[in-house]
Amino acid sequence: MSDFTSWWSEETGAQELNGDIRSPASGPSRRALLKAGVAAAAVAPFLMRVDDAIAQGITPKRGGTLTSLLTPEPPVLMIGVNAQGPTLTVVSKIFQPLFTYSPTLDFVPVLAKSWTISDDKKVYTFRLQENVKFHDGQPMTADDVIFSAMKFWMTLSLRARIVFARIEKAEATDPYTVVITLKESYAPFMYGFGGTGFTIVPKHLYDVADLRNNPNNAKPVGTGPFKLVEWQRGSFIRLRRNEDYWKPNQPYLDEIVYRIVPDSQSRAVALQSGQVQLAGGNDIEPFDLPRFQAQSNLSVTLKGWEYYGPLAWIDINKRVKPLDDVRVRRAMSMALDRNFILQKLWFNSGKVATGPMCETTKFYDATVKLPPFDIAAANKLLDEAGHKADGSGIRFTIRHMPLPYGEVWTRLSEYFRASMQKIGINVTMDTTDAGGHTARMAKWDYETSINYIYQVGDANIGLEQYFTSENIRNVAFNNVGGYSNPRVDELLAKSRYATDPAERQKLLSEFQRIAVDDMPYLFLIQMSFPTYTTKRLNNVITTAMGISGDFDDVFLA
Amino acid sequence: MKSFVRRFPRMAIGSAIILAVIAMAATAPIFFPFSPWDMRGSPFEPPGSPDFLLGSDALGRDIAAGIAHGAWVSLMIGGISTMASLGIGVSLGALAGYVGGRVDDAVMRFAEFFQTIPSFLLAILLVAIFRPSIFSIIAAIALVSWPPVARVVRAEFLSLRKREFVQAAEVLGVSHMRVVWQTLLPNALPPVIVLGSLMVANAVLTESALSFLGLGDANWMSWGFLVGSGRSVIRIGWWISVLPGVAIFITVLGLNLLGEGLQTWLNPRLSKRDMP
Amino acid sequence: MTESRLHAMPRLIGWRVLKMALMVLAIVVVNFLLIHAAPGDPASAIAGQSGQADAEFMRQLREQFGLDKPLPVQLWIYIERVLTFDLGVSHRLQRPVLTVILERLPATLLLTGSAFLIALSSGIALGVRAARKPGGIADTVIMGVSLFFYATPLFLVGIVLVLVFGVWLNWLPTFGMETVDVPLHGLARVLDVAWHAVLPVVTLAVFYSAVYVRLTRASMLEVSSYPFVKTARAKGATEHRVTWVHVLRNALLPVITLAGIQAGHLIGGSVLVETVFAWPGIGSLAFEALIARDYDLLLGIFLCTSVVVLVFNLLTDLLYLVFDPRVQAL
Amino acid sequence: MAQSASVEAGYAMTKKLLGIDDLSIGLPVYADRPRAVSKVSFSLNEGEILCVVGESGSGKSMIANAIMGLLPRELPVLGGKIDLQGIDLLTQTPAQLRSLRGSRMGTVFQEPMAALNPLMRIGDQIAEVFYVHGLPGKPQQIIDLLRAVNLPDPEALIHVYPHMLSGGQRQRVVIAMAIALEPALLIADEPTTALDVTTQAQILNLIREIQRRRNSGVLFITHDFGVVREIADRVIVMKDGELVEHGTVSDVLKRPSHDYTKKLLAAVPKPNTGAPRPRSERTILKASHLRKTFWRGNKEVAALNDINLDLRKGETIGLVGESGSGKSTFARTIVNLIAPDSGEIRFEGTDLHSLSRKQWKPFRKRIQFLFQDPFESLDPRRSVGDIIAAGPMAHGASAAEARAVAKEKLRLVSLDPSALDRWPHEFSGGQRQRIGIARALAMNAELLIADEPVSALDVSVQAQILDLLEGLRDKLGLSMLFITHDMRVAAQICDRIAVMKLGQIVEEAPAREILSNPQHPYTKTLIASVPGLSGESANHRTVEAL
Repeated sequence: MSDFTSWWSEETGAQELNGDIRSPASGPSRRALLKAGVAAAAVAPFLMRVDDAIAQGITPKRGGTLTSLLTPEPPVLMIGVNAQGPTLTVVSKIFQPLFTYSPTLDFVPVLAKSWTISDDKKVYTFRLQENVKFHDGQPMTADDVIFSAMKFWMTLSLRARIVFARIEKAEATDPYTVVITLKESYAPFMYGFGGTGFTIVPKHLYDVADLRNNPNNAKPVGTGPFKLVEWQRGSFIRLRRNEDYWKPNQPYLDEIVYRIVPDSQSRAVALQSGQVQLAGGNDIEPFDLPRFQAQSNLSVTLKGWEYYGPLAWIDINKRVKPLDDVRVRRAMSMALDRNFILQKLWFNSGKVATGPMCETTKFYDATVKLPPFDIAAANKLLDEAGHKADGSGIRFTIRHMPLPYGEVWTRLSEYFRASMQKIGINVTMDTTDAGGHTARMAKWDYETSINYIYQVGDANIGLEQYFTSENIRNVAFNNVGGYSNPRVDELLAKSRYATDPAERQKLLSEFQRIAVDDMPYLFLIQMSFPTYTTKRLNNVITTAMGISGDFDDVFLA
Repeated sequence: MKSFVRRFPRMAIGSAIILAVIAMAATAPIFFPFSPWDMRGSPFEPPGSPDFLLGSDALGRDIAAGIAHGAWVSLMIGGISTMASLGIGVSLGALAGYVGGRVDDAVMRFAEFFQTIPSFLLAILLVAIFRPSIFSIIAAIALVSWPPVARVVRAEFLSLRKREFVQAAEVLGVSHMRVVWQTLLPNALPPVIVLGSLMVANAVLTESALSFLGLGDANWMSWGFLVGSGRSVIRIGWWISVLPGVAIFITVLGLNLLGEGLQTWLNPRLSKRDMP
Repeated sequence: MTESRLHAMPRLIGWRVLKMALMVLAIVVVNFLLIHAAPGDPASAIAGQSGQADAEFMRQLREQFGLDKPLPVQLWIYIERVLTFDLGVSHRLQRPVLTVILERLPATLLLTGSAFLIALSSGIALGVRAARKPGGIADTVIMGVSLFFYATPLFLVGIVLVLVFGVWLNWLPTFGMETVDVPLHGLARVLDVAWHAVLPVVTLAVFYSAVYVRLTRASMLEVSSYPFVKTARAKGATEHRVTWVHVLRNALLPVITLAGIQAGHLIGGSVLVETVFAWPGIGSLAFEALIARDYDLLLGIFLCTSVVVLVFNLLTDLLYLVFDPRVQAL
Repeated sequence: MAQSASVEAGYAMTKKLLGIDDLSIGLPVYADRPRAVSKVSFSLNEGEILCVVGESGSGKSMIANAIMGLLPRELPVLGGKIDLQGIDLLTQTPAQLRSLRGSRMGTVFQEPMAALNPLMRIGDQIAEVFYVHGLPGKPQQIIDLLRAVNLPDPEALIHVYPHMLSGGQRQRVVIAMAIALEPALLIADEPTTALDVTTQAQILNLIREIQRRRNSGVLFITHDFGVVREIADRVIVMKDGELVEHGTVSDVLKRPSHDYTKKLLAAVPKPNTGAPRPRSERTILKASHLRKTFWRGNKEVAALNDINLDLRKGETIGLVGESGSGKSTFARTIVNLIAPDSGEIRFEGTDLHSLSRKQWKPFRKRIQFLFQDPFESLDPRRSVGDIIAAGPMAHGASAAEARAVAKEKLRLVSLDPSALDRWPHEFSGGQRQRIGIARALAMNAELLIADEPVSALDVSVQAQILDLLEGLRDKLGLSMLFITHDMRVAAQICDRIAVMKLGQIVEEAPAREILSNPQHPYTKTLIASVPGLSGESANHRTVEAL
């Protein structure tokens, strides 16, 4: 039942930065492309996906209902008010961003036709699509964009507040042009200003005092290809085609129905029996992956998690002896067979971790390597550190708080315990439920636990709060383990403002090396949640947002 | 012995099952001299494979070892929680039934209170509050299962107090404590013993349901844990859930048979008629 | 004489309702304290869900939920609100607790109600059949099967039923309460819901059916030995009449009592069943609320389930009152 | 049949209704004898009342059940013949038997309190007799029936549930059902045993009256020779499943041929005809203005309504009354099992009522209690030795001392000391009552409150226990308050008799005076109701019956 599995979330704290985000195509070529109108070449593969399909002989077909799964049920279907994964999966069909990200984390225009960035990386000028209407018929204009950025997101989203606080001013030079001026250059700005992290809400409905309790939260009004028509709590959510969608003839689907099925077995049954055509995120337990891979009417992909970049690690409270000893942490890391974890627990959905960053995250350094799996060496290291085994072969005992988000995480904790046993570390389990887990992490009331974090493209948005000493505080999803290395603080601070990609690479490479040396966390695997679709379903995963895309080109063949 | 088996077949079968489970628990360290958490081979080996008599689970742990070691935990949880709730129930029930009046009223309201809140929900809440551990599980089960005991004991006490042999003790000048201990309790006990055997069964079931919901103690291998952990992979390895489930079933069955047997054994009026 | 007894009913019910109200109040207070004793609060749960937190954010959340006030004050505010039938707002769902519960309650009542009725009717019928000839073939089979279900964990029954009927045979839907791909109306919808209800209801019903079979049988045998049964036979009444008119009606009294007590159990059992079958009821909602530390929602659920249990107890007592002329009070 | 031919000769004019020939009924393997009923033969004529007399376990009720075809499965008919108006009942199919029950043969059982379905209205239960035999059963018929059994306000009664009726009223309803279809044979199985004596008299009259009116045959089963005298035309006596004697009522009562019959008749309690014992001057127990009120539902019941009683040293006062008269409440008030609302109970001058539990303790030794039910009053889970030793040990005796006392007291009540280590269930009713007496006397009590100590015993055992009590009283100089519902028992053992009714003592006088010259109307009714004393035989009752 513990299918209160992993709420992946896109909200993750971020600090300042300056400079711009480099798309691979930088300099004049990029500007030329943008001037050419709707982002042509750089993003062409992703805009031409329909044509792709046509090229393959499949013509997009109008009509049909897509039934999907959703786990767990979102508490509320309003962007910004809630940032859990399932919420985003649904509201991303209703609300749209200015731009989104390609699988290589390049930028793909959505409501912004094009944009330019000033040379000092401080002024961002967005040109908007002109025929976009909200679901209530009102046109979307620059005012809505400015309201969304400066009021809506600033009020509701912690992360947006951190990123958008860099904005000095936002102006509408005409109804379809927005000019954003930053106080100073901030390197990851574009990674906080797109995708599901910044979508446009209607000013005319939300320009009121209490955004969180706005009555319109119950009936979200966006610009997206689908509208919310029915939500039976605990049962299903029904979205229906937006007939006035700004892309002609799109979307193709008539309806999307999200079924809420709290039991993982029941979800697997639903997928297998064809009662649903799409499952992703935490819908299907990893155990079921091989079975579904073998099933001929389904296709399974691991793509679509490039932006979120989930990384699982074992969190260590560095205040607890002997976990404060880096040799102990290294030994623990060496005792873990990450390939076993990946193959036997996650059934190869992902890759083993090599350091604090995922391969898809910007400035990942492939030369950084974790110490290899080696029980003997780990034992030797512990001996050297002075932790001798007693008569029953136990060096010391630590507590471990499993992540209460589902079976596989429990298995991981059991694997951790069994592995630690092999190097003479006795692990006692300290189970708690999800509500208690966060609270105890925040209170530093743990010795070891498991967590997984989203890197959202850039280390300065997704990672730094877990590593810098200014984030050692009694708040969960920060540096609760008490890791402190002045050099890391310095590297991450510099990287925030560095404008030159090469310089950032240098800074972040060093950060990755230190993170592996200090081993504040035992990095385990780079996860990606498989997405299961019936073969009839096309164009589901086309961006780095995966199933949190807008689905305006998804169709049932 | 033979005639006992013939006269009380249920009790004989029930006791045999329970003795077998106890024996299994006791011999677990001999037949499986390793931790049931040890990963001893490849995952998802079906029952009957060379390394694993009853198959292995998702981490390559031995199901047979899990069932054998888990027997001890399940029985311990069942036994201790039943003892505890019998303790609470008997004392409160005896107090209410013997003292009567306002004390009786207060105790009965208290019991009613516990019976009004859905007991399984309350157990979930208690375990979550005290953090899932073997102690909180035992405490939660004990706390939600004492009211029936208190009711039974109270009813027995009330009816016994009217019985002439109890009044005789009173007239002889026997002290309150002696009346309660020597006269009332021994006579009130048979239904409590029957109830107790059923409560052990219930506790085993409740523990497994809690583990199933992820509220078990991860330091102790229990049957409920096995069933719960195997559920998500039931299609890859049905045996991981089903075999421990069968163990639970057999134990609960044994306890029920034992309870029914005790009932007929301790109640001569039923024993003639109810015997199949 | 009889009439005056039934005339007194409104007054009796009045008293009972007052007692129930006091009981509910006690439940509210105790649950409130229990729930607040749990580690973690809604703010930390929200932070956990959204994977983000800072001190200011947490403070704002706590202020918003009134968690910054001392516990007795919070309790007092809560009781005041409950007295005006305001159960507060679920912080997680952003909606009034009462609305959420009333939305989910029908599903649970449908599930538990039909399971209860099926369990009761089948349990009584089989119990009567088994008691007809103790030790006979029918008795042995019925008691054997009922013991089997009595001893099998509820969730295991559920899982096996899903596997057999949902997966291998693919006869029945295994989750949800209705087909939503194609919206249905009227009779078609009723049938659809009934179709979806088969497995969860059966899962929940078999256990309780086993309980009622055993109780009915024992009670039938007990009552059969009462002198009035002999009187009925001496009148020349047929065995059929003796069984159904004389024995059964009296044997049902303890069954009614037990059924009343079991209302709470049923709702507890529905947590498991609703989870396994994705039944959108109050049991699974309670579990979600607990995980999410959704205090107001959780308290509201405990309150409502307690009220349901109390109302059910009242109904069975009323039934008893109507059924058994000897009962004078509630 | 041949055997009874001579007896029947005198009744040749009347038609034979029921013939039982060589009837044997088996017992389960674990029973103490192979047959419940062994080769019993007798017959019953129309318009005749035949009494079957015997003590418990004699098999008398089995015969009734065999006739009705209602024997439990484990008691099979092993052989013989039962003939009802030419129909061989033992060869009838269940359905045929069913149609005979109620129509040809009606039955009245012993337990009137439980004989009616508590969930059905009286009218419906009577109507059912008609219904199951395919007859309409009009309301008027039912009302007439209720009237025929002398029930008041039958129009209202048909809507009433059984629990609202008294035992006597319920028994009348059962009789009404039994006679509804005017069966030729009425079987009455101890119909009055559970009833008060005045009610018993009424019911006996009613049965007699109905039998005469309809000329039906009645098979009347009883253990009480008083009842036999009252109602029987002919008598058969059963012992251990065998028929030991039969004859006309006057033959059997006046000239019993079998030893067992003689023994039974001798055991019937008789008034003490010896010289009255002198009354001591010393009062040992004095109750004054004792009151106690109970709440039954929302009705107030005065169990004790200003009770005054003066018991002298060495004296035995019999407290006689019907159920609900408050006599047991009074007994329990004396030993503080029930606290009175007001009034005084002085034991040798000390007011017991005002004592604390601790202050009471010394008096526990001196005042003891003897309970009614020998099967209820001994803790089934303690050995006999422990039961008797409990008193001395509660008052400080060591286990060994207490055991010695227990041994001695067992001898006193004529039980073997080996009983010490045995369990209550190993003893018969009479033996258990002896154990109860030993327990009460273990601390050398001076005052014994005996609450119906012989009512639950068979008549022969009853006589033994009464003899024992009498002997002990004289030997130990006991004072006794003897509570009983049976005037005959009181007359045998008591010096004085107090008659209680509705919480009051209506009359108190020396035993002889009360019997020969009752003053209070209620006392008169009570004495007139004693079975075997009423009707035409009442004139010579003191000589013969008592």
